[in-house]
Amino acid sequence: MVERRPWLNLLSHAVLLLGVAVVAFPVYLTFVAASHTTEAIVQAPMPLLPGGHFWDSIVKALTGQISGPGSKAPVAQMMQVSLISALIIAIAKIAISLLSAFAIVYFRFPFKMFFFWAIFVTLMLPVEVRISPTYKVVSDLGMLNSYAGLTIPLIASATATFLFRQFFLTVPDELVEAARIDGAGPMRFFKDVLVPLSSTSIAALFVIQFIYGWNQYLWPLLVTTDEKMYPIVLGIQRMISGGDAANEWNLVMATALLAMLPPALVVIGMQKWFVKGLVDSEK
Amino acid sequence: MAAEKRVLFQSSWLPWLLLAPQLIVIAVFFFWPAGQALVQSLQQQDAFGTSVEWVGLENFQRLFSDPTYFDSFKTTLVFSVLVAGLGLGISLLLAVMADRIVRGSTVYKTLLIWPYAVAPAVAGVLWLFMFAPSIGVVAWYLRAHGFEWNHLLNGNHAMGLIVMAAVWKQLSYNFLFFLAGLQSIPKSLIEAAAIDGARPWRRFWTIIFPLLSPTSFFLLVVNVVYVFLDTFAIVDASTHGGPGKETEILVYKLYYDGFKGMDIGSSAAQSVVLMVIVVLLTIVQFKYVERRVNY
Amino acid sequence: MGAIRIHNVVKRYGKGPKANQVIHGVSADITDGEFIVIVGPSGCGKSTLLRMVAGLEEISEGEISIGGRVVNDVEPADRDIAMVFQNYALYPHMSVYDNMAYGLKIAKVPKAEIEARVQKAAKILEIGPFLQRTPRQLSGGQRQRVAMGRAIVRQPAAFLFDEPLSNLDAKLRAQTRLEIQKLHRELGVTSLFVTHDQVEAMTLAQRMIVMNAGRMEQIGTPEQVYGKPASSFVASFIGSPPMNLLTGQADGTRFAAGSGADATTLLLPAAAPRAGALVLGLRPEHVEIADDGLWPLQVETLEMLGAERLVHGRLGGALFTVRMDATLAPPQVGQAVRLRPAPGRLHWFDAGTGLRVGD
Amino acid sequence: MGAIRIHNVVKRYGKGPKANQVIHGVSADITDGEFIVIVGPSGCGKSTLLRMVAGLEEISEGEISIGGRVVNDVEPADRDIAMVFQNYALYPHMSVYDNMAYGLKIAKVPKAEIEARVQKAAKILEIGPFLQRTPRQLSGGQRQRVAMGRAIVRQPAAFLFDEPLSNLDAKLRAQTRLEIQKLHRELGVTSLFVTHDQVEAMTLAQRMIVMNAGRMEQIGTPEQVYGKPASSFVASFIGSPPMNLLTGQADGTRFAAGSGADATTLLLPAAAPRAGALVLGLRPEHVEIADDGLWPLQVETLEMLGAERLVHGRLGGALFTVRMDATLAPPQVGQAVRLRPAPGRLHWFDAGTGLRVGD
Amino acid sequence: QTEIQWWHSMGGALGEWVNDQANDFNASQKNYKVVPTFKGSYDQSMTAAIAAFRAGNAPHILQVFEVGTATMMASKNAIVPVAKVMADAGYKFDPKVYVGAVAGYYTAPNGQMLSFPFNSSTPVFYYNKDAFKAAGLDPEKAPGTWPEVALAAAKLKASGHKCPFTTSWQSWTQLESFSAWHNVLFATKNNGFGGLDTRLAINTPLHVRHIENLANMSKQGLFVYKGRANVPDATFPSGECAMYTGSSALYSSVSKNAKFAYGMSTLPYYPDVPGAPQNTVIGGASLWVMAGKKPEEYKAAAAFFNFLSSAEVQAKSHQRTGYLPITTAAFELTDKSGFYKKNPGTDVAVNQMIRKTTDKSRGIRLGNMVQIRTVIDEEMEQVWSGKKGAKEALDSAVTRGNELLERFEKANKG
Ligand SMILES: Nc1ncnc2c1ncn2[C@@H]1O[C@H](COP(=O)(O)OP(=O)(O)OP(=O)(O)O)[C@@H](O)[C@H]1O
Ligand SMILES: Nc1ncnc2c1ncn2[C@@H]1O[C@H](COP(=O)(O)OP(=O)(O)OP(=O)(O)O)[C@@H](O)[C@H]1O
Ligand SMILES: O=P(O)(O)OC[C@H](O)CO
Ligand SMILES: [Mg+2]
Ligand SMILES: [Mg+2]
Repeated sequence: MVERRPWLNLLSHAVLLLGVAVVAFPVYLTFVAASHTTEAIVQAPMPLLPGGHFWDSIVKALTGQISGPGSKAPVAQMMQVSLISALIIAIAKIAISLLSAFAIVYFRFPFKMFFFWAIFVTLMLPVEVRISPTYKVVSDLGMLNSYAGLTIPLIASATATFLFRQFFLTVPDELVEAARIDGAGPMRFFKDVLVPLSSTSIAALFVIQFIYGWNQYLWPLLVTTDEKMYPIVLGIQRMISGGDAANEWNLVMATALLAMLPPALVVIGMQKWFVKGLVDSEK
Repeated sequence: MAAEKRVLFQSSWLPWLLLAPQLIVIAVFFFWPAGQALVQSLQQQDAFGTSVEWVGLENFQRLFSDPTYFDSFKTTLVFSVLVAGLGLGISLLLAVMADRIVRGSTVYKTLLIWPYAVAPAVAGVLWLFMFAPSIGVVAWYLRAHGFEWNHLLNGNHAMGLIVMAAVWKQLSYNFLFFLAGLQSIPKSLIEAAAIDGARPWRRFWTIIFPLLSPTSFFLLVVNVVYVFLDTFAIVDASTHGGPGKETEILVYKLYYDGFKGMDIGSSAAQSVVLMVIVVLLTIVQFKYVERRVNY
Repeated sequence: MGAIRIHNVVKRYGKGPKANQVIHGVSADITDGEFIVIVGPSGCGKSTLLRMVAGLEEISEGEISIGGRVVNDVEPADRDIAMVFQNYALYPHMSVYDNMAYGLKIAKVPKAEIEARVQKAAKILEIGPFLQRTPRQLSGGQRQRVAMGRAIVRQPAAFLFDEPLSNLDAKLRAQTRLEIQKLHRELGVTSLFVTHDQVEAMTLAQRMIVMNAGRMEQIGTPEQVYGKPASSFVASFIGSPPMNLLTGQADGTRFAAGSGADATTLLLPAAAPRAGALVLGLRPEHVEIADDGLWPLQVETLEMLGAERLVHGRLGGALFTVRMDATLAPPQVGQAVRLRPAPGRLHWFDAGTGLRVGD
Repeated sequence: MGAIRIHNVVKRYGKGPKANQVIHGVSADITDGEFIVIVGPSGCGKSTLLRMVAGLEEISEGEISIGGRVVNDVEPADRDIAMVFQNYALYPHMSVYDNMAYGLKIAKVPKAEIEARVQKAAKILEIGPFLQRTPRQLSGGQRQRVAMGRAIVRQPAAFLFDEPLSNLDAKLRAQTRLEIQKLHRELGVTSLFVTHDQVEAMTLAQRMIVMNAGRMEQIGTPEQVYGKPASSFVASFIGSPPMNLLTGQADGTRFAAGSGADATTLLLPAAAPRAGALVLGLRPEHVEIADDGLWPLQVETLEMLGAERLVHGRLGGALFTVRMDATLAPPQVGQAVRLRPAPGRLHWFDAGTGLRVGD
Repeated sequence: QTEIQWWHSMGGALGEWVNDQANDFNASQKNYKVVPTFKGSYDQSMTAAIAAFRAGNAPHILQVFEVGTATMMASKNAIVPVAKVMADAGYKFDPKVYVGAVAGYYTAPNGQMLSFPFNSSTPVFYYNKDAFKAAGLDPEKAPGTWPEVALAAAKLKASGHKCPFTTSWQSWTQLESFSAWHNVLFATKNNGFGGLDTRLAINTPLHVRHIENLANMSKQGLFVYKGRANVPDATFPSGECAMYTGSSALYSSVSKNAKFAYGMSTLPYYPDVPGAPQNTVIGGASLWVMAGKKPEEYKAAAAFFNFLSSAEVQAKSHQRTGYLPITTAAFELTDKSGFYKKNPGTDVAVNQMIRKTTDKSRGIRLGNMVQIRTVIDEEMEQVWSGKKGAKEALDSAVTRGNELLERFEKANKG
């Protein structure tokens, strides 16, 4: 410690605790709301301490016993859709990005720069700004109401390629040389050395992409017409289509909790690699 | 783009094979649709696309002579400045505090990190739920303390609501980067400054803050892009652009005009404008990223 | 004015029973203007001790005073010291000039005087042409000078150096060593210099402190430390190639070195200071290969160093090195040769405590 | 079997007029089992040359053959070589065992044999206990051994080393040097070892190649290179402290060194090989301080190295170092002393080309 | 078996109703199967259907809210008129059996019915009898005129009520229905029935007076704005707001959730306006048949519509949801069953509608109506927050709305 000022430490803790409180409050409230009946919630002000209906609400939400306005698709099924699409998006994106970043960093070929920029341009443009033409493509390919339609268009961006490229550039040249002397060809090097070395980047990307996939809203709204293919974020929106109090807020909030749970678990469970992979490669 | 490997593999076909999946996906689901958007921005169509007419740049002309479009720009700008300013400021404060603490900082990190996982659409719902005029508990307590919260009619309140939701959602991301940035500043620099006689406050402004500037710049761009593109769901879930048009940000307008207003041409033109903005931002950032390696 | 008194200083990291004590009561009196080098192996507590003097670490027990004032509770900035760090710790976003002026600005020194002091330091260190560059645009050696410049301009009562040369390559290190020496001669400021490199320590120190595992093993001039190491640790640590050490049983002029198959009894040129388990030390330059030598050596490797050659072999199972003039004909690898120790050059240490025995 | 022939090798980076030529026609014949060290300052092309032998860089012109086979177009893996890198280039995610076994696995060596070879190498290098660790869990010295182990298991015709010791600290470096020597003696495999550290070069080499700016300045045994440097570059590069070099005009037994106020005329113990502009070289150990010495020296700094002491001063404006026994009484800083050059130890170089003149 | 897709926007209880309709139909015969899919709110499902149509994937039957009517009508190539579908399938289709105000709304100038009226509502007035009692008002007498509403609101406020009056769908209730109710035009060319070159006419003194009135009430806390569209719907059944103008379809929710005595009544009006009250305009939605499907599938759609128009089915739906009966027969059936007697107020909506309509009150049929409603929402919000005067806001709404109308006219002139 550079200086002796205990009050500065106290202040730090105080500020952090305040920050945590503010950050946590909305979610705490969600939990509280899920643990009461709708009647209790609409009585302004709603109670600030948890009530006794939490499991009730969760079970009801999971099994789809929702009678208010909005969708009736059971949350469990929506969560499954979300889970599958998020996994597909994360894994497929990591796979194709690893390959393309490998090609860009480790090979010399004609028009390399052109392709690099072509991929790079897609870096930050989300599907929202080209949504209706994209929809048409998906539909022409007969991918509506399918996991393919729900996921592949969201894979079409370069974030992951870029991240891997940044990481690959930091891999010492000597490793490739050692591998070549050991007799490893490009794919062997890729499989035996590069991919295992990228594990933190892969973990970081997995988190980012999983959450990105899980949180999609506008796109699923468009490409799914079958309630069996509704992801959970859409489900929540559907549940509150009716205005303030007619909603069964307890169930909406239980669903919201369920909707945040898996991505939150992923983030917290993988935070060490996530932060490292993210920060290292953005450098 | 100077970065190159010393040793490169030789093969005339393998790199193409490796690139193929990525190229196919972006060609089919990115470039083709983006090209379509460009084409549509030069057309006027009815809702169902049964009558299509080429109108040249008329959609753009109309857009740029539409005062509400500029209002939307202004709104977006105000929103960006608020979200980026508050978001970066608060997360920097938290990160500095967490960095000071030797033990327990991982606990705080874990407690602060997870809003990253919350979908923007859900974040919008949560904040709306807290501030809804009739049932919102925060709105109720505000009213009980004499503050008439009404984002349905008060544009500032509405802006406040989406700003809070957007900042909340982005806080953890900023925090993580700031903390990592702070932790990568060599301790000896701080010690050198302490020996040079700089007190904590001065140290922060003359040493730490300047050294964080790459991180800050990176986050600034990320936040601006976030505000420009990713906050659609927050607005859609909470204010729907109201009251009046006071929270109608660009993406929301784009979505609204295209999907509710069925004005495909204008919506496509707005897409094109937005794409240009984002590409520019990205390039600026990229140049910067490539340049600051040594810092 | 710049005298530093370290009195029974103890450092513990952590608190309570889990505390990790890394400095076990060190005392030293450094007179004003003296150049002291603290040397010891990695992890022995050198940096910790220095940082306690700087005020960057709290002092768990004991007292440190600088210029007669107890500084235990004084902030680093107010201790009237300057420090040069191993990685230089230059502010990367400031120009060289601003790096040097930073502390003065904070101390509200008038602009004109800052200018004068920085220019003077820049002249001494020959970094005038770089004043407007940022540290990134400098080579390692130039950065090192800037770090020194930053310390000089503050005109402190004492300079503290924490391995300031270890990031330089060998040539530059040798050259900078000479410059630091010259600088000290010119400025005459008390200096505390930490290094783990014994050559650096020997060449720079007026007096050196040899540390081992949080304790001070010896304090003295390089000649004293090299010539009369206070313990077998010091003997092995100071000097390159290191002193040969043989463990065995002494009995008058006989010394039974090694054990089992390797056991050899050596005849001593003079009687051991006492009988019993002792360690016999002999520097490589104090022994020569001679047909009529007293001791046997099995040659294993040769190393040509230019002016001299090292002959490595085994004696009583232990590695044993002989330094010989390169112009002399070397023995063959695998050859058995005989050694003649220089009389009066034998060192004796207690086999248990490692402390010097005899003179 | 493991002879390496380098014939008129040229390396250019880039193509056409912008090409940057970094190796300007180097030739060397290395016999089977020889230990060759390539030494030279940073950027002189040592690594490039080695990497061309390894097959990691294309050869622009000339020919390299290993074991009698021209390998210009052979893949690295098929050249029957093994390489140890400066940063070891261990696969960080594989265990030590897998690091060593990787190349064998790719070559489809039977499992049992891989096991046997790895175990044997591990035993030689004493890394048996670490086989299941990952490189991260090893110290620098241990990593270095693993890198060597990886090379050994391949049983190549030649070992290539690119500064394999430069990441180790001084003690460990000295020790590892000895081990590499021993290893070479045991395995007898042709070795090409690159370093920029002349001590390393001297101690390890059977023959050494001194390079400068892409050219080979001298090839020979350490004794030849040290004793009869082929150029003033080699003279200044090999030896520490380096050879003193004085530029001036020779005329018989008179040598006019320095210019202007510093000009001094020195009497030579023997006549210069020719008259005119020459560089006079004299190693620090070949001169002593003596009241009746021929040459004057103004003492500037002293450095105690343990067994000896360096006296730095100025002669004819140039830095001049004298090495003296530490047990002798040193001169005072600032004192003017006289020097006696050892007869027959003077080296002469052409002032223009730098090439050795005379013998 | 031919399967056809039906996209709708009926959530919750109404969603169950829709599913029941489909199930009943599917059970009633073996040849056809209707598959209902909930596609989100009205605008979301329309968006989705348009995107789907462009991609060649439209559903067979699409539920479109009344404001989308003009858009659908103008897209001649995208839809098939219901009358044609019915005729091709050989069903007798007599527009006369439908309630005039409802059928007229969905009928082309040439008399061809374009879409099938499915769930038509109209705005009605709800009030909280318990709150009235507490405020010293007569709970059995609903305020019939706007001045009475203001008076009642003042009393409610005095009795401590925080939200005496609010409204949902402000454009629909306070301008569109308001115009028809007072027999004035909302837009020229008979509110758009007379051609695409229609323009807004909502800045007349009467409109300005009404909005000014509401603005004053708002300033005094008598009218509390609760948001756009049906967002305020929750505030009445929860008891938060005592008086409410909203869709007749809210009845199902009110009857289920209100824990107080409530009353329903006709919309308030200004007694000094000649011709008031006339009739109100409809809301809700109708079913459109999309183009480009197989003949067999059109047969299925026709069979389904035929099923839906039977008096029994209609009557049951009407009673269950609060939506209007769309055939006179269904109304009479309900009346006979004594439903209206048992559930006082449920006939209000029907009574508001079953009147002879005038050219000014037949309904509203404007292109880009979704955006026009948003424009009106935006301008009204400015009024409620005191940023604009009523006149200024309505003028601006007219100007902005007319631009949208012009654009629609241009895009659909072909
Ligand atoms: N902050 C700390 N907390 C706990 N132990 C520490 C801390 N800092 C140093 N130590 C321990 O104190 C001992 C002395 O460390 P110190 O840095 O003083 O060694 P050193 O002699 O400077 O070594 P080096 O030559 O490697 O710099 C070491 O064992 C180290 O592990
Ligand atoms: N890929 C490359 N492209 C262009 N020039 C290169 C490349 N690699 C090396 N060089 C240049 O070739 C010259 C020799 O480099 P090389 O790495 O062989 O030097 P070195 O003797 O090994 O130096 P060091 O001791 O620093 O490792 C240098 O001037 C270097 O700048
Ligand atoms: O709530 P609904 O179904 O009566 O619909 C209301 C109208 O569509 C408002 O325009
Ligand atoms: Mg240290
Ligand atoms: Mg090199």
